[in-house]
Amino acid sequence: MKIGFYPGCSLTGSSREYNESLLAVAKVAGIELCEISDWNCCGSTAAHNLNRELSVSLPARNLALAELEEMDELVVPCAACYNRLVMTQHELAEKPEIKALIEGKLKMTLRNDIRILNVLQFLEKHIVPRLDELVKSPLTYDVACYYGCLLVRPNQVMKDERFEDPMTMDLIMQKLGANAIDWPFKTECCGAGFSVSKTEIVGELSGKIVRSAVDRGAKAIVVACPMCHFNLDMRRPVIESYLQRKIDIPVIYITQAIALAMGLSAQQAGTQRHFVPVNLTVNR
Amino acid sequence: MSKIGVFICHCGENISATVDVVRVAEAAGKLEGVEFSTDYKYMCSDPGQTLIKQMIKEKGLTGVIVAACSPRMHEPTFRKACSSAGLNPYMCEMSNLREHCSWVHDKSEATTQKAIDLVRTLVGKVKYNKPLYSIKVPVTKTALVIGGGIAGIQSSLDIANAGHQVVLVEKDPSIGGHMSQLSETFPTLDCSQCILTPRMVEVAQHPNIKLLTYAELEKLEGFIGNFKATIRKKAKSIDEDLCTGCGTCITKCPTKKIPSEFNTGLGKRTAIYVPFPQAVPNKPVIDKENCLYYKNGKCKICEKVCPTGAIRFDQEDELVELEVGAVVVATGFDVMEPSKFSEYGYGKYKDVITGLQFERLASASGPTLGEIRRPSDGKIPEKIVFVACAGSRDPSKGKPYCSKICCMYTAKHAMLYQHKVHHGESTIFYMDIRSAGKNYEEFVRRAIVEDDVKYIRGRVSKVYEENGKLIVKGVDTLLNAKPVEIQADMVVLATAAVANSGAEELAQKMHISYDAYNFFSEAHPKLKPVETNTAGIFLAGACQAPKDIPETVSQASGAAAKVAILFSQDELSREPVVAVVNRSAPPLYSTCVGCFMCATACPYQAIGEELITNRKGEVIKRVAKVNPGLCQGCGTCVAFCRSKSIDIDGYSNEQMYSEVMALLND
Amino acid sequence: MNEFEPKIVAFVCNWCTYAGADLTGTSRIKYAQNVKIIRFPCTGRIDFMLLLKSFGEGADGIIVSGCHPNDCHYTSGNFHARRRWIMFRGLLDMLGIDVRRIQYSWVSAAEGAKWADVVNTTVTAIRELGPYTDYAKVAGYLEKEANV
Amino acid sequence: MNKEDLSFKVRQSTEINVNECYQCGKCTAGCPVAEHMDLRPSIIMRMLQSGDAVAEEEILRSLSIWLCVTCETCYSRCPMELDIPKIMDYLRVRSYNEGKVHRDARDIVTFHKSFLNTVESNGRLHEMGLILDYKMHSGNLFQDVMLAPEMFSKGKLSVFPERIKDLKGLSRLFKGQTKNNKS
Ligand SMILES: Cc1cc2nc3c(=O)[nH]c(=O)nc-3n(C[C@H](O)[C@H](O)[C@H](O)COP(=O)(O)OP(=O)(O)OC[C@H]3O[C@@H](n4cnc5c(N)ncnc54)[C@H](O)[C@@H]3O)c2cc1C
Ligand SMILES: Cc1cc2nc3c(=O)[nH]c(=O)nc-3n(C[C@H](O)[C@H](O)[C@H](O)COP(=O)(O)OP(=O)(O)OC[C@H]3O[C@@H](n4cnc5c(N)ncnc54)[C@H](O)[C@@H]3O)c2cc1C
Ligand code: SF4
Ligand code: SF4
Ligand code: SF4
Ligand code: SF4
Ligand code: SF4
Ligand code: SF4
Ligand code: SF4
Ligand code: SF4
Repeated sequence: MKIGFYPGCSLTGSSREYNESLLAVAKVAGIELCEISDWNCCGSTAAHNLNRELSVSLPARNLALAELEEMDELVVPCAACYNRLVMTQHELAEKPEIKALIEGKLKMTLRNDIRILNVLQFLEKHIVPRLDELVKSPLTYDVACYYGCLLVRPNQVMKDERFEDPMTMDLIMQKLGANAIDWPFKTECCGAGFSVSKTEIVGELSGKIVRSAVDRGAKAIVVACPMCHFNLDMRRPVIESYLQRKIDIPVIYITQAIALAMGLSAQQAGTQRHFVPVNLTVNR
Repeated sequence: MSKIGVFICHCGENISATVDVVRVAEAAGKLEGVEFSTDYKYMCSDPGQTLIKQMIKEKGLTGVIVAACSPRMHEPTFRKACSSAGLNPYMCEMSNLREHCSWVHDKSEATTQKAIDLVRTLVGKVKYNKPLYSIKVPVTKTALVIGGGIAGIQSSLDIANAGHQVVLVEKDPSIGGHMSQLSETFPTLDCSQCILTPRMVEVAQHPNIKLLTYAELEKLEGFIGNFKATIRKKAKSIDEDLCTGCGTCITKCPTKKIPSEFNTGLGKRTAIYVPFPQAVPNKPVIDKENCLYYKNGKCKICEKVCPTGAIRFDQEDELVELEVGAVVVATGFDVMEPSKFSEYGYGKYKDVITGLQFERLASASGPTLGEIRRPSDGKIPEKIVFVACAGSRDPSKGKPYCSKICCMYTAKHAMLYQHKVHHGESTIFYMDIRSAGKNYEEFVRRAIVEDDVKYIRGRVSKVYEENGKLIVKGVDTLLNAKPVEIQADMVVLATAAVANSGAEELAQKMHISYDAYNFFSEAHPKLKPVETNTAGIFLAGACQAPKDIPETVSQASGAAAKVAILFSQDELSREPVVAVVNRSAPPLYSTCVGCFMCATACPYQAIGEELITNRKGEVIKRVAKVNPGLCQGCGTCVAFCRSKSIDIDGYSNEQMYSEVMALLND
Repeated sequence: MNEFEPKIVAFVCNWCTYAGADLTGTSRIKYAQNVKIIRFPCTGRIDFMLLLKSFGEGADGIIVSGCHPNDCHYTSGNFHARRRWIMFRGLLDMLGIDVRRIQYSWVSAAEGAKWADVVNTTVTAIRELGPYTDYAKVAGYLEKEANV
Repeated sequence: MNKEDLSFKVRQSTEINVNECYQCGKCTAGCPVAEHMDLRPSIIMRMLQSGDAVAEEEILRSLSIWLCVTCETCYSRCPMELDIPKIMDYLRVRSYNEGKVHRDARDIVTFHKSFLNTVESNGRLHEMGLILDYKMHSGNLFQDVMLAPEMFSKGKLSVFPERIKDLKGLSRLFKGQTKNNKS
């Protein structure tokens, strides 16, 4: 099976292991993810903060390229890119005049009908139904599933009934054998794009999240977004200085968790790339 | 040749500000068949009506058109005026220049032209109006009251005390409604049960009231004065005549863990049960869904222990047919299930409860015997947060309207809590305090000033649990929108008051209208607040809109008064808008070909057959015949008849064709 | 140049749409002047020959509006009206009348704003369709029908 | 309504009618950065409603509009479904284009600009390039000194940018866009 794939910039750099683990999982499941050739950056927060047109035109180019390659499903693992692409699709559908303008600049036309899947939607559709056969070494620890903002919001667009208390990741983790704890910070914001420019805010927001997970006994935090990972993992020193306490809970991508449960090595899952060491042999 | 008088009303300035009434009157005067036309400031006023009467006499008018407001407003007024001047009232009609013209258009030539068109159109019709004579129908002097909350109780007692028969139908095993669940009631803080129970008993003992509990309306047919209601009496599985209400069965029933509806899930009940100790009637019913015997054929303990042998496992639902002359609908309301507001954590955290649940906690007869104890561990909460407008005034996930009662009951809850837990702290997050009733504002002020209830203006964004506390994240919009975080032991949501889940279906059974939120619609928001659009069906209480007890009771008495007025007559006169099958001289007798298409279309089974015989008594023709007592004048039969043999008075083919022609040919 | 002002007749029932249109008035919601209401007891009373007659007499468009399904004051009149509407469409086709010239809708007594909407969208739609000019055909059909 | 009002412009550009806000404050109550804001979301809504020119200027010069992380919490919970982040986007673009960016927000803007710079020249984000560009423009030379080497050693940072092939096509998107305004 072939499915379109938009990795986004982070997955080629700071969240390389997300990419690696996703591809590894897909491979085991016999799914080929075809990268859009010559894709570009979606513009992220920078574009929609400073320039409305770029915030639509940059993602639109990728959608147009994907259409050229006749993809009808497109997996976008980065939650921020996913949000930008979906909002762009929404905007293009609602505003024909903007669509025309951008098509002109791109010198490409858009059908605007690609089904965009975030990582959870992709897993639910293509991997979860086969987990029973694919899981080889079930996980045995308590985890806190952290969704962040952009996987579930705005609910006006995402239409998830449980947007305040989403369960998709929790259910997947349970299928992997782990115990997903109930905690109230699943969708609180980690500080997102302020990682570099307002690091102290990230320390505070991410700190509260990490603290709640640890205090409720989680042995790992599971994420599905490079930005969340960056803030919860690499920003651990800022977090610790905000909390005034040392915290060594590792942060893993859901795809890494699946890879590990499928029996792939830590190397294949890419956990050696984390700042906070991933040492998950601890049993419940 | 008709001599029609046309009277154009200014309605103060309501019409004349946008429509050039003088020109309309002029144009009307030139129409064929119009004898006289004029304009006047207030047609419905005394001088206005006198003018009409005078002209009828002076000019010998054969028809009258009042071009003014909606006929739904004043048609009866003007028909009466005509009648008193000796003109058949059905020769008078109204053209709607206000609601359908001046109020919906700006002042312009086109608006005046439309007014002229509307008048001309009606002249086209009235030319063909015929004198009609109202139909007399007898009145069955028994009222059906549906719903046994305080509204239904009050209406039943008032009607019964006026000397008429009442059948009160309640779907639950006991009457009492929500009021029986309340602790103490604002604004006086008197005990709800104490004031309600005597009335419940009075209902049970009143010689004019027949009480059917555990029963629901199945079907309603007929019309004002002459309804036929079918009631389904659900099987209670006991013989009510034998049962003494001793309660032995209840104490012995082994199925004891069913969440009690009366206690809003905070207490438990058995499978054979009375909902609460003061229930009326105080005789149990078996809940078939939970009873072991109905579920798997084993148990029958109740049957064994019953001293009177009253248990009847084989009892079946029973359908009862009733003839009634009027219906009072008093089916009340419900509170919104707040689980879709997942940010408030209802359903996830045991100590996040609804206002109705709080009533049970505060009630002396409740699961905690009136001590405020939180559901999770039975501890007395030291800090309670109340969230007002939970689901109300929220178009996105809840209801856009204000539920009206919650500001008051939330103030009451906080007050009751402060009275019971002196060192406790109560905080209310609110948007506005709506306390516009007699002594209501004073009540709220007392909560704030004397009982130190803390009011914070702002909504709550999220409630979550941490270390056994409920963290409430709110905001104080009066302090520069400062975020406020409170660690509470219990959170009470003032959930929206909503229509009953079965309201829509019930309305459809009775053919009364309901609004976008499934509350039943009154006939006029100000002047007919207890009537529905269906004659003979009245509304009382919270089934019409959220309301508190004083308002409910006033409306219930109002509805009862309307019923009593109706029952003060032995006969009603009905609008003579009924269908007739034409008759002509022999040998044709009628153009009707006896196909009975009309009869299949008639929703009231009003069309039967008539056999036309010759002198020898031989049947020579079979034609349709309308029973004017049953015909409601919908006219469906007319549209169905291919041979144009059936027609309807007041909206005849001749009238309607002429009306359309007049509209389109200026 | 004068814009084409269509003549539109609205056949409405007394209980729902007529009252709904009253509410539009009480709520002071503005709409186009082109539509004129004729009051019927029920949409079930509306004889489709009368609609044809309206076209024959020069109407450019028609609105038929009554209670929502299940809310009919007379139990089922509107249901009959809907059933006949299906047959009527065939007849319109035969006579070459664009079905878009008849707007069929439900407006309850509580839907004042909806009535204004129905009027305005119909006026716009009929304006786009232009004047109806083929009266002769309809008139001919009606005459034949009357002679049967 | 005055066509000069900021709220009118907001309505034109975002189709949001700020008069729908009834000041319940639920947006502020849930906003993760409200504590740090000089003007909290519901206050911004109120100021827009006021049509007061001084208040409008204050909004465009506020730190808040830059602190908003577009987490959409407010929008998801607003009873009136008011899309505040969309309004924030509009206000930021205005503030930026008019050179009214709050001084404590300059780092944020510099970061965004550096971001778009590397995207313009490579088509993709080059994180190393971004950090270097940002350091140069923000003057925060020592920030994150500790992070880069470790990222590098974990294979998370590449020295050379990945470039897309059709940079020319991409440059059409950037043409005439006001990314480089002074702040
Ligand atoms: C938490 C809370 C606190 C309150 N506190 C106060 C207060 O302190 N003071 C005050 O004045 N008001 C108070 N109220 C408001 C008060 O409860 C209502 O005004 C009152 O109950 C309305 O009475 P009702 O008879 O119209 O409706 P209900 O009390 O709802 O009674 C309706 C009855 O009809 C029955 N029924 C429903 N459908 C059918 C059917 N299809 N067939 C047959 N029967 C049917 C129901 O079983 C019920 O018995 C409070 C309300 C709430 C929610
Ligand atoms: C500015 C204003 C605007 C309003 N707008 C609205 C609105 O838009 N919608 C709405 O629903 N309501 C409105 N109201 C409220 C409405 O006016 C009242 O609800 C209504 O008038 C009350 O009617 P009533 O018959 O009880 O009292 P009143 O209208 O006061 O009538 C009492 C009558 O009794 C007579 N009377 C008094 N004492 C004696 C006596 N001793 N002997 C004999 N006769 C006596 C008086 O002369 C008077 O004619 C408004 C009120 C005000 C003040
Ligand atoms: S008759 Fe109707 S329109 Fe005329 S004054 Fe009275 S209320 Fe107004
Ligand atoms: S034991 Fe028999 S008599 Fe007593 S309450 Fe039960 S059914 Fe009635
Ligand atoms: S038969 Fe049913 S109601 Fe009777 S005692 Fe057993 S469980 Fe209870
Ligand atoms: S009565 Fe008060 S609490 Fe209830 S909806 Fe209205 S304003 Fe809100
Ligand atoms: S009245 Fe008309 S429809 Fe009815 S039976 Fe006679 S011909 Fe048929
Ligand atoms: S008008 Fe005709 S269809 Fe309607 S109730 Fe009367 S007889 Fe029946
Ligand atoms: S939540 Fe919505 S309505 Fe409430 S203050 Fe914020 S923007 Fe206004
Ligand atoms: S989108 Fe912005 S304003 Fe809204 S809650 Fe998030 S940070 Fe606050």
